[in-house]
Amino acid sequence: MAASPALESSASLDSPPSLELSDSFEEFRRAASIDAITRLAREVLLDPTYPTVRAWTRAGRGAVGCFPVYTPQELIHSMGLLPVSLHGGGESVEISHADAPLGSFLCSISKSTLELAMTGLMAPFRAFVFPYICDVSRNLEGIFSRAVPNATTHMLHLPQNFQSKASVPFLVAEYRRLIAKLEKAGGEPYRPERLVESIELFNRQRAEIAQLTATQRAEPGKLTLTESYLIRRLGGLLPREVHLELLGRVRKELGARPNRRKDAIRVLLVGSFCEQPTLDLIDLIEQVGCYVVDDELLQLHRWYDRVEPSGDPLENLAATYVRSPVDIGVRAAPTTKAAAIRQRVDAADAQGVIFLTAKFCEPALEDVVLYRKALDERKIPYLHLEFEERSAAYEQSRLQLETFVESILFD
Amino acid sequence: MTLVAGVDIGSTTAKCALLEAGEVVGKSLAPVGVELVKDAERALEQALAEAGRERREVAVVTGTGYGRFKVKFGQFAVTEIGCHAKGAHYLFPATHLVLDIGGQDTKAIKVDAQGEVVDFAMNDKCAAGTGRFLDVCAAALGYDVSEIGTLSQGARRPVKVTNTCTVFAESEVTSYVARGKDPRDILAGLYAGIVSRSLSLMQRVGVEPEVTFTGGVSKNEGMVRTLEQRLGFKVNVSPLSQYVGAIGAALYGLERTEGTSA
Amino acid sequence: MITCGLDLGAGTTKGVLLEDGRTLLTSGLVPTRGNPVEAGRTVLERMVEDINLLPDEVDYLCTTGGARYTYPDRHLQVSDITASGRGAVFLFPNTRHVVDIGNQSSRAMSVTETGRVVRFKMNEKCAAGAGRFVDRCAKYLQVPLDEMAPKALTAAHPKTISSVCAVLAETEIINNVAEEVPLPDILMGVFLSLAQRAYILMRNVGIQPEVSLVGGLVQSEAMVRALEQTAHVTINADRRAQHAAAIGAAMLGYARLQKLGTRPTPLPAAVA
Amino acid sequence: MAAAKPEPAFLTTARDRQREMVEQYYSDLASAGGPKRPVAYMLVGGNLTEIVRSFGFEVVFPEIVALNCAIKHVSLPNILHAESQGYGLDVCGYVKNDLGLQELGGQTPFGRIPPPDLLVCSFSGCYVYVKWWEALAEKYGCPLFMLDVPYMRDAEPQAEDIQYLVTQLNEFIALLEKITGRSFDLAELRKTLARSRKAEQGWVDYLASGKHRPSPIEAYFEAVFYMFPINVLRGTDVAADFYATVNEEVRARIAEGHYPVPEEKFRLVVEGVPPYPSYRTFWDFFRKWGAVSVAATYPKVGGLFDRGFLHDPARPLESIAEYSLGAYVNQSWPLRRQIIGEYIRDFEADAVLIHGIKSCRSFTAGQGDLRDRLIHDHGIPTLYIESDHEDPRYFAPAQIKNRMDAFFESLDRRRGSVPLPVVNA
Ligand SMILES: Nc1ncnc2c1ncn2[C@@H]1O[C@H](COP(=O)(O)OP(=O)(O)O)[C@@H](O)[C@H]1O
Ligand SMILES: Nc1ncnc2c1ncn2[C@@H]1O[C@H](COP(=O)(O)OP(=O)(O)O)[C@@H](O)[C@H]1O
Ligand code: SF4
Ligand code: SF4
Ligand code: SF4
Repeated sequence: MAASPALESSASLDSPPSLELSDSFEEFRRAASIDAITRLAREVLLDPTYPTVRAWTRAGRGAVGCFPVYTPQELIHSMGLLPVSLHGGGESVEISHADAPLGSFLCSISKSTLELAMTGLMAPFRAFVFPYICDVSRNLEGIFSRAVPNATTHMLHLPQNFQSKASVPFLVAEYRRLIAKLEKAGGEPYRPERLVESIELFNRQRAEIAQLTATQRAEPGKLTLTESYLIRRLGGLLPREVHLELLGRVRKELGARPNRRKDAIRVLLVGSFCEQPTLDLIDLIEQVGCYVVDDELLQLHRWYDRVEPSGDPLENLAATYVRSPVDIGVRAAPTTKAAAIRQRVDAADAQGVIFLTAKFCEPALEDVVLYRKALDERKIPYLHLEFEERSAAYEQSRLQLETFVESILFD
Repeated sequence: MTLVAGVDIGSTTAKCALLEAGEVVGKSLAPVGVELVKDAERALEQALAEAGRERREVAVVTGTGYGRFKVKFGQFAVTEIGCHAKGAHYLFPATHLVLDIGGQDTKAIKVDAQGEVVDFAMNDKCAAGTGRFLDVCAAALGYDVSEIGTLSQGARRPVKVTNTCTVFAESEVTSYVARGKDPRDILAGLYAGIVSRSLSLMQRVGVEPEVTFTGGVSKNEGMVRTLEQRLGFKVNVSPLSQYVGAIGAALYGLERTEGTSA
Repeated sequence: MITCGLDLGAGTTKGVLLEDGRTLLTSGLVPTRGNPVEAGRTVLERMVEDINLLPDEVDYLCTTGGARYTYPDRHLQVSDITASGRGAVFLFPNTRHVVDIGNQSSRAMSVTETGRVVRFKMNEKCAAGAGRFVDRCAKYLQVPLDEMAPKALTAAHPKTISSVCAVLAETEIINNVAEEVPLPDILMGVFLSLAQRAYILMRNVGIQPEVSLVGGLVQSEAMVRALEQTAHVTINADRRAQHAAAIGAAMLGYARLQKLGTRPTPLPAAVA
Repeated sequence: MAAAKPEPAFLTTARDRQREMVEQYYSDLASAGGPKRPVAYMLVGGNLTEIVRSFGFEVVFPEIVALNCAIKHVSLPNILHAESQGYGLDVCGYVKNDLGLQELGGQTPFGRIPPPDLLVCSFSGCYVYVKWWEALAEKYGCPLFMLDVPYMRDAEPQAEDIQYLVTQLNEFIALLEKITGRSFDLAELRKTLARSRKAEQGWVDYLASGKHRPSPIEAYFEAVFYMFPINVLRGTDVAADFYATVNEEVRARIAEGHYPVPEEKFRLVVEGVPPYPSYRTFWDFFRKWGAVSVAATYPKVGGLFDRGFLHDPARPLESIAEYSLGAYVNQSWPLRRQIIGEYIRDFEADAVLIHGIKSCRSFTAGQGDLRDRLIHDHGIPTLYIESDHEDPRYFAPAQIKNRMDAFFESLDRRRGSVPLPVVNA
């Protein structure tokens, strides 16, 4: 359903004027403090017109939208393209086009991503990759191709059989299909040595982020979840080189920050691996008295610690994915669910678990039941909340979060 | 001259239109109660009284609306989707799209040059975004729904009504009132929400002028203006907009007696 | 020590005064009508008058309910789920499971012997499972709220309502009326529908005896019967249980006061 | 239309035979389980019935159990039980029916469903499969084999897809040998496949007869019943013989002019999973308008046999690999659109009806786009209706009827027929 020209895009109606960034991302290079970085990040997130992508493509460079949860962004990067993590439209986008082709009983990220495409806000992208993480993401690819007729769309089948000896070769073949499409879509020809360089760059980015989350766990009074989230979120929107520099500055500042402890409970945040909760909701969790000591937000940085750079890089990339230890709703893990959640609670020394799942996100919903059982057996308290992008009705969530905190703190 | 009647038993109101020689010569409107069969009869009688005509003069009665099968004395029953198309075409022959917002549902109907239904879409399951939604919210603001139409004029900062649920929206409105928000801003927020949901339905059949807005909610000027703003063009609204279904039904009956299909 | 609990709900505002966290001195209730602050103040005034106190003889005030943050003159606020749990155990000490059905929401929770909430589940998106639905039906069927239960209890073949929507359920009721379903059957159907929804929440939390019903619907004997029938358990019900959250808030206020050791300044003007 | 509701027409002998087969199947199952007659749970899409049967397993298809429960109006208690365990409102009804049923002990009106000894997850076209089997594995702790079936983006499978699948199939066979202590018998598998092929051919002939005018078959409501052998009993003689009976009866129908809809007025292509809990009511809404489904996508969830694929005993594992790719929901949207487009053309359809399932995203997400494209690209009237395949709470008869009446009314009008189809009832 092509956007009807007569209809104004709703995004342009109730969002602030779009943010203009310089081609070289000076703003981010100059942002010296965590405060300055997160302020900028907020502006970027509130702007549904992809300011970082517009800045990048203005100079004739290509960008590729990557739907969560996992895509081989190293590979895209190595072809001279900017891999951009798609995370829906956020609070400012009202759905008035995407409901019709897609349907009503679906997660917000799928709808608002399509809405952005149908209202022309995805024009700066040259290609889109949708991994088969769930039926929605998979189906979205077939619908998207019509909303962005000039862009290339690709559905990436990520293996779910991690035991077979054929999984890695299959994934390599999948990557080759992607390469062929990206080459046609204006990417530079695939060169293994370029991929090695990209792998090394991404390894460094992941190491920095691992440090950031380690701080969150060890010294939760140092860094708020919102700060950590915003810094990480930029990692999927900026050129990785720029983000890496920025992470270095964050690390230095954190070293000097005091660890201000408050009367809060340590919780594990589980379930928002694909669609991300709104900033307000993330804020709220801390406001009511939780330290989030481990979370599933922004999976792109945490599928593995590092990819081995030597040897055939494409095969290494595939093998690392197949052997990833990540245990989330969109990666088949029969019979290890219960053990996994308990182990994570222990590792993070958490007092409770908050399941924060996107409304209509079936992979997350189904896991919650298995996790709950495992937690019940160990009498670990938990809370399950569902969220949607546009719902700003936080009163219900606040009530439940407060009750949860009170039930652990009182007595 | 054939006198024909259309009786539209909706979820909220019962309407009747009497047509003769292409003119609406009588009409009636009353809330539906529990006995739909009686409501239907009453609707016809009141319209006849208004027109000063007799029951026996009526050649054909056609029922429509959710209660179309309750128009027991009628000869035919047609869905309100067909009737709104026909009625809108009769009032505005260049209509391509009908948006009907009644008490409990919203429909977008695409019509061809003859007033025949080409395609349609309806809201699913939820009462959100319908006339009932407005009734409830108006009451929460301390108004009757017929008074709120002009009230949103001059809204400056429309509030964001986030609840799509009628029942929860009501309490959201109440809490805005308690917080001292300007009723104009609250209404503007409500209209924006309903229009947005309606547009989503209209998208399903394709938006193409002319658009005719029918059903009880089209009597609300604020809604009309909000819709026009979002569409970027004017929409047709007739003073008879709430009777469009009944008029369409009457026209169907007329066709039948004349034995032709337009 | 006198502590006040104020439950600023969506439908009604309830208050209680407790002495030493143990003795219920008085209670009050007014409709909220969208203005919780005023409703809260009215309830407080009435209660103070009722037992001839001076306003500053109230040592501590704890709010709860949806508008707990909007009431300025408070020392503390707690969530109404936390509060209802405590209040239920106050009324029925052996309570392990609480069902709370108020004006706009229904919840089920499991509690410890002190009333601490262990697990809970609430209806989120739909208003169909709460008191507002009953109010609408009462209005539509023109039966005063208080007369609903006695009539409903005479039902021979209750007709439950299947629509998940409070608004669309009305249409279903219209149809039932049109089909001449006897009024008691329709009325009992309303309560049974509510009970079925509550039962899903209850099962989700896990039902353990004793079960207590709190919140406004406790006023209706038909609701209690419907719930017992649906959940196959005996249900503690006490008309005072509409005040459970207020009682719980006053208890938690008292606990806090004990912890502080001293009485804080008299009711502050604003503790926003 | 005041007359008593006529019974929907079935092929009577075939229908009786089908009933017997179903009864036999469930009564056999009731005593199955354990090392002698181990039970494997399998999914319809891309299932590996032939291989599993060749190792002596009895096969349970929880999807089919679920739909049987829904038709018999016993799905709701299972669903409610699953919800009380924490499964959300938006989780697929099949999953909730099954997991609720498992927790409640597996009792159904058609027999007890034994617990699994082996879980075979053919991940073909629905991610929920993966989640569902994870839950079963967690509950029963029995071995689970994951057959990862690549999603079909091109009309023809790629060589590496087949290779990936064949390797996995060999690994599966090795696992089965280990579990059962039996060795794999290729000759036996070839024989089984030959029987499958025969059944498949019969099924294809049945489906093709929808091309006749008027159609001697009801390709949605009726075909759903005749799907059972092609999915559950494939590889047995019973299945192969069954379709012979069916087709004989179809020929008799044509000869006698006895059609499922006495006066065929509208030929429909139907897309989507049926609303099983209200199956009869829904069917009545069609019949009353003289509408008959001549082709439907749903009966192809177990495989697109009608589009040229048949198991091939000469290429056993390769053809099983190809088969597993061919579940209808494993086809990308462009392919699904193409299939429907061809049905519209080949079966001379007047309209398309899409039935969306609230809790099934695999089938449903994107059906709105499909509807729009069918209207624009094929110029064919298309109606979209939504309810659920398992949960009776989501079937709103008045609303659905209203939409269907409006739709058929407008079709009727477009034919220029004299107005007023719905005479006062
Ligand atoms: N004067 C008015 N001004 C604004 N809205 C009105 C007015 N009269 C009726 N309405 C709205 O119209 C709705 C009823 O619309 P109608 O088309 O008659 O419904 P139905 O056909 O479903 O019974 C009411 O719920 C109300 O919101
Ligand atoms: N006698 C009664 N019969 C039935 N329902 C009643 C009766 N009295 C009160 N209620 C119900 O109780 C609800 C108010 O419950 P309450 O717990 O005070 O609400 P909240 O705290 O959410 O404001 C009313 O909406 C009404 O439906
Ligand atoms: S939020 Fe869940 S359902 Fe939606 S696309 Fe992501 S994984 Fe799929
Ligand atoms: S959300 Fe509200 S309006 Fe919608 S179905 Fe539920 S009660 Fe009705
Ligand atoms: S295809 Fe749909 S109905 Fe079937 S298991 Fe998957 S989600 Fe459920």
